[in-house]
Amino acid sequence: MTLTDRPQERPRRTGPVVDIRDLHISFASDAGSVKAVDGVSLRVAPGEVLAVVGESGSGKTVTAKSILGLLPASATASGMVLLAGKDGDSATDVVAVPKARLRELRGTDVAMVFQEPSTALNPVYTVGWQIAEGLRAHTSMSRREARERAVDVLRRVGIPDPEQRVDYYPHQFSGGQKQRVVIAMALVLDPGLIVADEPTTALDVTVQAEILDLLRRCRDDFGASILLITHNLGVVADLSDRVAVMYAGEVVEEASTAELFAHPREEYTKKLLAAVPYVGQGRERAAARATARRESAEAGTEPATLVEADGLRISYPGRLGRPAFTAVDGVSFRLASGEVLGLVGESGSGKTTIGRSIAGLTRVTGGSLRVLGQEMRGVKERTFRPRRVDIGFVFQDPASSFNPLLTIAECVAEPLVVHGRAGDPRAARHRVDELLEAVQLPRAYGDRYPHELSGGQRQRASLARAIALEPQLLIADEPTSALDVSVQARVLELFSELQARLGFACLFISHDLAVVDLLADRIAVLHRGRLVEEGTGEQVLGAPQHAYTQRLLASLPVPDPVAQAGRRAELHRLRASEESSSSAPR
Amino acid sequence: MAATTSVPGGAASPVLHGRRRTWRDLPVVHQVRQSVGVQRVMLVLGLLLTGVFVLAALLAPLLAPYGFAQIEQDQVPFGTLQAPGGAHLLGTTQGGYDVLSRMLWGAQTALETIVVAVVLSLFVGVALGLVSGYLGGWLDRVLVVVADAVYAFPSLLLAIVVSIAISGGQSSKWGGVLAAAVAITVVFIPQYFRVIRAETVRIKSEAYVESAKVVGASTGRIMGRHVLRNATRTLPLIFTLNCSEALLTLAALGFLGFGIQPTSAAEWGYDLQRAISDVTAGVWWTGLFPGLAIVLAVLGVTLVGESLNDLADPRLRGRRAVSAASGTVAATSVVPGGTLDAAAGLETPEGQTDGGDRR
Amino acid sequence: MTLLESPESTGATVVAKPEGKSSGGGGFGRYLLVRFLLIIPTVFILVTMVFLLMRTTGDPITAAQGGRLPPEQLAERIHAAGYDRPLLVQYGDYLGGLLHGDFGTTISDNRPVTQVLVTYGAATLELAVYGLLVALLVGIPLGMLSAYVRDRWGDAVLRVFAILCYATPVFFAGLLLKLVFAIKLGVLPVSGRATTSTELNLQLLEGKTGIYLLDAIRLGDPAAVVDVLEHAVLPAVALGLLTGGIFLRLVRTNVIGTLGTEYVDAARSRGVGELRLVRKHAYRPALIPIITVIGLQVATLLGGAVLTETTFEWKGLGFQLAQYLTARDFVAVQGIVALLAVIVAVTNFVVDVLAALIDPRVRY
Amino acid sequence: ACGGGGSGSAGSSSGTGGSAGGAIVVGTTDKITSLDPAGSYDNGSFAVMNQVYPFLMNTPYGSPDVKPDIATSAEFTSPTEYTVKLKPGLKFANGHDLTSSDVKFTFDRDVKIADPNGPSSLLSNLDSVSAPDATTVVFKLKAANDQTFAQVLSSPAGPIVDEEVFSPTAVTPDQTIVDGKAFAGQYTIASYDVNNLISYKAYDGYQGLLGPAKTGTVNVKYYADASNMKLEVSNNSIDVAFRSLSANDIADLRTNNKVKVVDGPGGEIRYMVFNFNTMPFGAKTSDADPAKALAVRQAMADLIDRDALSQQVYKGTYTPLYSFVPKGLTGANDALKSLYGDGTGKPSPDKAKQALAEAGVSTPVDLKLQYNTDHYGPGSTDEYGLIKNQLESSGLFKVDLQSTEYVQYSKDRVKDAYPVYQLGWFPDYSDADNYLTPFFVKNNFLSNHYDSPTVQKLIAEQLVETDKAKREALIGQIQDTEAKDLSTLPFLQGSQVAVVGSTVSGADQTLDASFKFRYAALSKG
Ligand SMILES: Nc1ncnc2c1ncn2[C@@H]1O[C@H](COP(=O)(O)OP(=O)(O)OP(=O)(O)O)[C@@H](O)[C@H]1O
Ligand SMILES: Nc1ncnc2c1ncn2[C@@H]1O[C@H](COP(=O)(O)OP(=O)(O)OP(=O)(O)O)[C@@H](O)[C@H]1O
Ligand SMILES: [Mg+2]
Ligand SMILES: [Mg+2]
Ligand code: NI
Repeated sequence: MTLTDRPQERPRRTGPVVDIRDLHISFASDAGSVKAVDGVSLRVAPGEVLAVVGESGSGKTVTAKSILGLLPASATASGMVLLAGKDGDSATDVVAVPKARLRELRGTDVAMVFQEPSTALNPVYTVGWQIAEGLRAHTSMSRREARERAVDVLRRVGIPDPEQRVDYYPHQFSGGQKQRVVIAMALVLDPGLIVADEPTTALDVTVQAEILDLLRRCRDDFGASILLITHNLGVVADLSDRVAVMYAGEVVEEASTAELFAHPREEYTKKLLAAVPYVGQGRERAAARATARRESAEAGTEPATLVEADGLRISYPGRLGRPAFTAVDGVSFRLASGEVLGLVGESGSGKTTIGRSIAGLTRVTGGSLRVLGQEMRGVKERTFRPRRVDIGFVFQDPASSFNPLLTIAECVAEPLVVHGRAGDPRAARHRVDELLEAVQLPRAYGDRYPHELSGGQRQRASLARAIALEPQLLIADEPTSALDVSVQARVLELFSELQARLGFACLFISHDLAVVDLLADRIAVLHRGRLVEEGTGEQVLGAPQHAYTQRLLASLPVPDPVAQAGRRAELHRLRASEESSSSAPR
Repeated sequence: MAATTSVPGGAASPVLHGRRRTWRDLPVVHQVRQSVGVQRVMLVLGLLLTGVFVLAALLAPLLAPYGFAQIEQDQVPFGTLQAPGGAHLLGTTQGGYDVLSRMLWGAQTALETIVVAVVLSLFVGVALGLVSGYLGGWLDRVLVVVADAVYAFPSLLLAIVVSIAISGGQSSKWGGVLAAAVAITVVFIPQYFRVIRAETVRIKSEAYVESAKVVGASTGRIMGRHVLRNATRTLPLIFTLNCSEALLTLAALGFLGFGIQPTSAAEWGYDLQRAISDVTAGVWWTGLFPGLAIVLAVLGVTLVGESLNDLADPRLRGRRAVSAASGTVAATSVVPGGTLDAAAGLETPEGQTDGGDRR
Repeated sequence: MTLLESPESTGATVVAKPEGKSSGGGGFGRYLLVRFLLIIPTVFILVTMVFLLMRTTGDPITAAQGGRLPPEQLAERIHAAGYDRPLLVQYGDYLGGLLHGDFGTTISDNRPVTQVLVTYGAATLELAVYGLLVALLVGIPLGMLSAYVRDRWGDAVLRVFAILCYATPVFFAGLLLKLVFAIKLGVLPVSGRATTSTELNLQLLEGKTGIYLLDAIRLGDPAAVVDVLEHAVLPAVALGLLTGGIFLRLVRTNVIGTLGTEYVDAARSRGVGELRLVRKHAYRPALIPIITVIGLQVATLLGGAVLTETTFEWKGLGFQLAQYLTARDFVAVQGIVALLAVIVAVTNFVVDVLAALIDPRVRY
Repeated sequence: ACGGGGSGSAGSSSGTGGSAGGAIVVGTTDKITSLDPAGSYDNGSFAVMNQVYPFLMNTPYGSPDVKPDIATSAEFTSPTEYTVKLKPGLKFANGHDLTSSDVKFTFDRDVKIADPNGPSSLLSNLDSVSAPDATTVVFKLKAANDQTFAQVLSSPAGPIVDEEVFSPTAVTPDQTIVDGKAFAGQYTIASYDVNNLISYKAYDGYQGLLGPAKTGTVNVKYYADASNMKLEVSNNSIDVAFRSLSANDIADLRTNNKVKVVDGPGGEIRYMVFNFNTMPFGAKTSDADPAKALAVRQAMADLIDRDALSQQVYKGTYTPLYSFVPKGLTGANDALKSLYGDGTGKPSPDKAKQALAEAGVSTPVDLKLQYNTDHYGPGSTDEYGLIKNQLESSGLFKVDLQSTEYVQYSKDRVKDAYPVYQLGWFPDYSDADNYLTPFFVKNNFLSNHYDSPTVQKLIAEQLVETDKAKREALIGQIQDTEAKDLSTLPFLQGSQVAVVGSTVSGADQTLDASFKFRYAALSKG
């Protein structure tokens, strides 16, 4: 990964690249007008990375978009967004500028990197064409020249074989490469400021680490300033120079990164920092639980095995004669009653597939999987249905796991009604109320519809539904990944409380090592459908054996700038050794 | 965690936010209030035209000065091809019928046909689509191929063949209406089938259906309680759009002579067809009015359907402009300064921040 | 099947996107093959349906001679023709014939069905192409314009125009067009495909295609070409506007849809101009669902052709079908239906392939 | 028996009709089933055959009665032998000789093929044909002295075809016939696009009764929609428009000075049929009573206002008909005029009331009246709307008017589904018998269970009556008897209307009681 350096002709800048002054933005919505940004002031100095963090919906994206004048028609803005020109002296107020001028600014003075690389690329044009579009919009470059520039910029962001890849369509790139392409598009006109809105949220930690490196190079080698929006404090610690914390449309705190992490001033910031899980957090608790289990085992109550996978293989049939795709390949593990097994791995490694197969939602195609004594390979739904009483399932996305037309109470009552514990939802209401209270939701919320609850509340209701029948086994598929850190912390806490109280065994699926560490007794690491490592949190996270686990662990940014700098070095070392031993992972 | 959230309430009728329902939340009223600017004008125009059409249909017996097959009053014939004016506001036809009366009665026939046709196809199509989509298997494959075949076939031709097949001996008004309606039904069933099936297949893999499955609910229960109601949310839109198509098909059948006879009921397509030779002879009123009636009725219904469609789709819905500093800051998911130890349940609903309006 | 065509509702016909990262080269070819083979059951189903429907509606002999012959003689003739045999036997016969490529001979005018199909098919094809041309010329630019000026008055006018196009029955539109252009202004012919003299000349042309424009060009007589084109204007407009209105709406909705996507926002953030955004960045991705739906519109177009052909004396398949239906000439009707079904199925197939070709995600 | 291999070039020059001066363009809404006489039995096909095929017997311009056409004589040489002598030296347009062998071939194949769409039923009285020499044909008949046989030879069963072109066992495709130039009538077909455009060229080898064609080229355009034809004739895009113009169109065209409207007598009649089993008080009803049933029929006959129907619905394109045989045919009378209504042809509610009262029928009588919409023109609807009105306004009837699509209608009506219903009739040939035998003999095509020995006897008698005057008297007698029985109620007779450009002449000549429209009579300029 070498850079073909190009001489930087950008004049020395003195003033801020962008200077936002008392920005107010409101939206017209179905429910009247909504204020998204309420008097925000921010500045980004040349060559600086400013991170903006905050809750979901706190106005980060809206603020960022206003810098490019990309607000939708339903938005109205007031205040000033002064954007420095490329030449360094003239600054334009984006809020007041006419459309034509706005078009000139975009791409040259400020560029944007979007969160989801697969949606930010037009699927029907080659990436070369799309990069050239930016050039064509601003210069009268010939087709060939534009192409050369595209190849050049692709090379600079680390796309291998850019001469060929320039004619590829977006779907021919991997997720990380797509994000590189998106960054290349932002870089091609050498903008003074790059606005990156959650540029790594859609990516795996390992890929995220690479993209963060790239962004760092954007600043270091290209001299661009970066406005980085994220909710991941690890990313903040890794990349940013300064941090602004937003809450409810306002900036509540602004400080240098080191300062903020070391001495958060605002209560909100403190809570936010405290809510971030980190590896090692759960060690104590896991140890305590292990001891308890050992004791009970000595007392003669050997825990029953609830789930036992032996050489489990799951293939998805290929469409129209394409070969079947094997998502899970020869996985063996065991889950005893009362135990929490964490399953981690990057996207697509087969975590969900395993969870679903245990719940009887996906067919087992090879090996053996016994769930509550029932062999799942070739099992009929009719045979398995009675055992469902003992299985609970918590889905990743709390919003979509509730039937939008039923009230929360009706949803929670569903298992009770189905298994004959109550005649109808009304009859089950008493038990539902108890359940809601158990997950710390007021009874009255039972009468609400799912979309009238917040994400965290919904996930709690989802939990209530899963434990309604007091199952022996709970499968939780990334139950918090759709939630904010603070809400996530709350749900996780509740989760472990309930687990302690009800003693169900749990398969906890997550891509976040820190989260798994917090909850699990044992951790299993999945890599491309294979189980590469399994052990207690201490074993797996403390002294990872497998190279993949090591890299996974090293890629995870920690919310501490100092520690993170060290980890980064470690990661580079790891990567270098891996590169020399094998070819690139993808 | 990517943008895989397909919005469960996204393109749907307004599920109200748990607040007390008032007249403002009634289906159409809600949309009128929701719409702004051009969209509102179009919706209201559509509603007006549709309203006039429906009223004319319902009140035809009261509004129409004469019967649809009446050619004389008190032993005095109306006379054929009388110009508009006098006793016959819109003139009379070649057969000596009163044009205005036939227009009004024609609305009734049209409405009846639409209702019968759309209701019939709705039930059959929805049931088939649901079963086929949910159960899958060979039944699904067969039904899909059949539906696709029928769907791909020119609907008017199919309607003609079917109407011939079932019109045998049917000449009473209801016989005619039924024949036309069934013909239209055959054409529409595949449409409903496809829509419902597609929805069902989508919903089938939604987390809430899977969660019902995990809970152990029976197939029947899942289909009835979870899939059906969610799959049919888009139906009102299809319904309005199909209404206009039913109208046109009926008129076309009438025009081609496979429709309802004037002595059984008034039908615009038939009248228009009969009027063609009038028009070339300089008699404009016999053709213009039924033609306009068709156009306006279809225009009205389609406008309503399209507007509803736009309003239900957040991408297409227009919104009123607001001033920069107006509105309240939407509460986010946490209480300031109290993230972790906020009393349970005090969290404020966050609306759509994480369900997302986006697709 | 007209206004409804939002891409979501096209369900099963939407091109299957290969999933995951596995991209077998043979996958697409196989997909095409399966898709192509699906034409057979489609046609088979329709033909069977029409066969059954038609037999329940009466026989051609009663249709032709019912007002003339005593019941016994009628029954005799029906028996002689074999129309009183069990349905299944007749169906077997019919299928047997089909398998041998024998579509039979029309009952009501004693012509080989294949000849009927070729002669009238050419006429319908010509009309449909004109109609499609008008529809595309009206629908696509105006649809883009409408999306561009969305929610402003221009948009409203265009949309109402689109609905009016769709809401006006072809026969009413035809009537108005004739009244204005043929009768009041007298600039265009009333009906038919050419004037008598041109038609006679075309008839005597060696190896005629039946597509008058081609034939007229081959005839080498500019006057004939003009004559043929003049006759095509009103039918093409009447038919084209019908589908044009639908296209307009379709293009508008889909372009607005893609305009709201992040990649258009991304292009905008790079300074691409609004007009170019609509014309390039939003339009091309929107084209995929549009093309799929346009394929389905062929059915509507053919349905509209029945009315257009009848209104304008354009002697094509649709026109002929209506005649054969009244005559209960099921041999002819089945033949025409089979052909129409094949046309529709093949168009949909071609459209799927086209959509696949436009969509690079499917191609690889 | 056919000599000649030389292909005559008569009328075969493929003149590119074009705007060749003098060519006449005729518009029609006919439909052709087949050019082969053995394969068609309908007006549209017959209209073409009349131009291009020779007949043994034909109707001269202006008369309903038949004379030898390409024959020199035709007569009964014995009660069951009808002998026709052909003119010598006849040729088809393709040069083949037209001899008695062709004639024998023609009729033999008609009978043999017996195509479902063919006219073989008209030849039911034919036993065999023989051709003793090249110009003599002998028809052997089953029933003696069949007075309609000469007419049959001019009917759709009559066109003579070329045995070298036509298949003896199957209906011959149109294109084969056209390509084979198997024509020997006034015209040959120069170019043929079925049901769209036919170009006729005069055939100079025709030596028959009707004489040579006045115009060398006639192009016939086929329309599906009469209003399109009307528009084109009204601006002289076509020279002649014939058949199925709506009453309105004709009324409108009468005011157009670019065209002339030419009327002639028509053979089409419109009538109501009573089903003797199921009509009110019919034989199979619960209150069966022949006298009451007759009273109902009489009352209806009293109430029908033919003038109103003719004027209001048809603007005079149909005229009142007061008998079973239409005016213009030999033997027709006005049997119904004096018997019913006020005696002058006007309706009389009082008489109707009286008739019902005398039979003891309680009023209003519930009447189910059925009509058809798609076979007898859209005017049917208005026609029966008005009839319903006429019947009801007297207060004597309560009419339940219903309509059914034609094919179903044809099936239902013979199954006694309709007590009283509409029909129309277009003759096979212009002989009075064609309006009697099909309707009033036992097992007639109406299947209305009417069974009158008297009428049947009279019909049988007239059929073999060789004395013309006596036969006419018999026909009159049948009409009078039938007028009392009223098994059908005729009320309108169609007239033939042709609309021609102001410079076109000759239409009036051919619009005669033969009901054959011959293009050869037309000329332009
Ligand atoms: N197009 C819009 N119409 C109406 N309201 C909007 C629109 N876009 C954003 N909002 C509202 O503005 C507020 C701020 O949204 P914004 O997208 O900036 O949040 P965010 O901080 O980026 O959150 P996240 O971390 O979830 O991306 C939210 O309440 C949101 O609901
Ligand atoms: N229904 C399916 N048909 C075909 N392939 C599938 C299907 N579902 C998942 N896969 C494939 O199986 C593999 C494993 O998927 P799975 O959903 O188990 O991954 P995961 O570890 O849960 O990833 P993530 O973190 O993204 O949720 C992926 O490559 C995926 O593309
Ligand atoms: Mg955001
Ligand atoms: Mg997953
Ligand atoms: Ni809502």
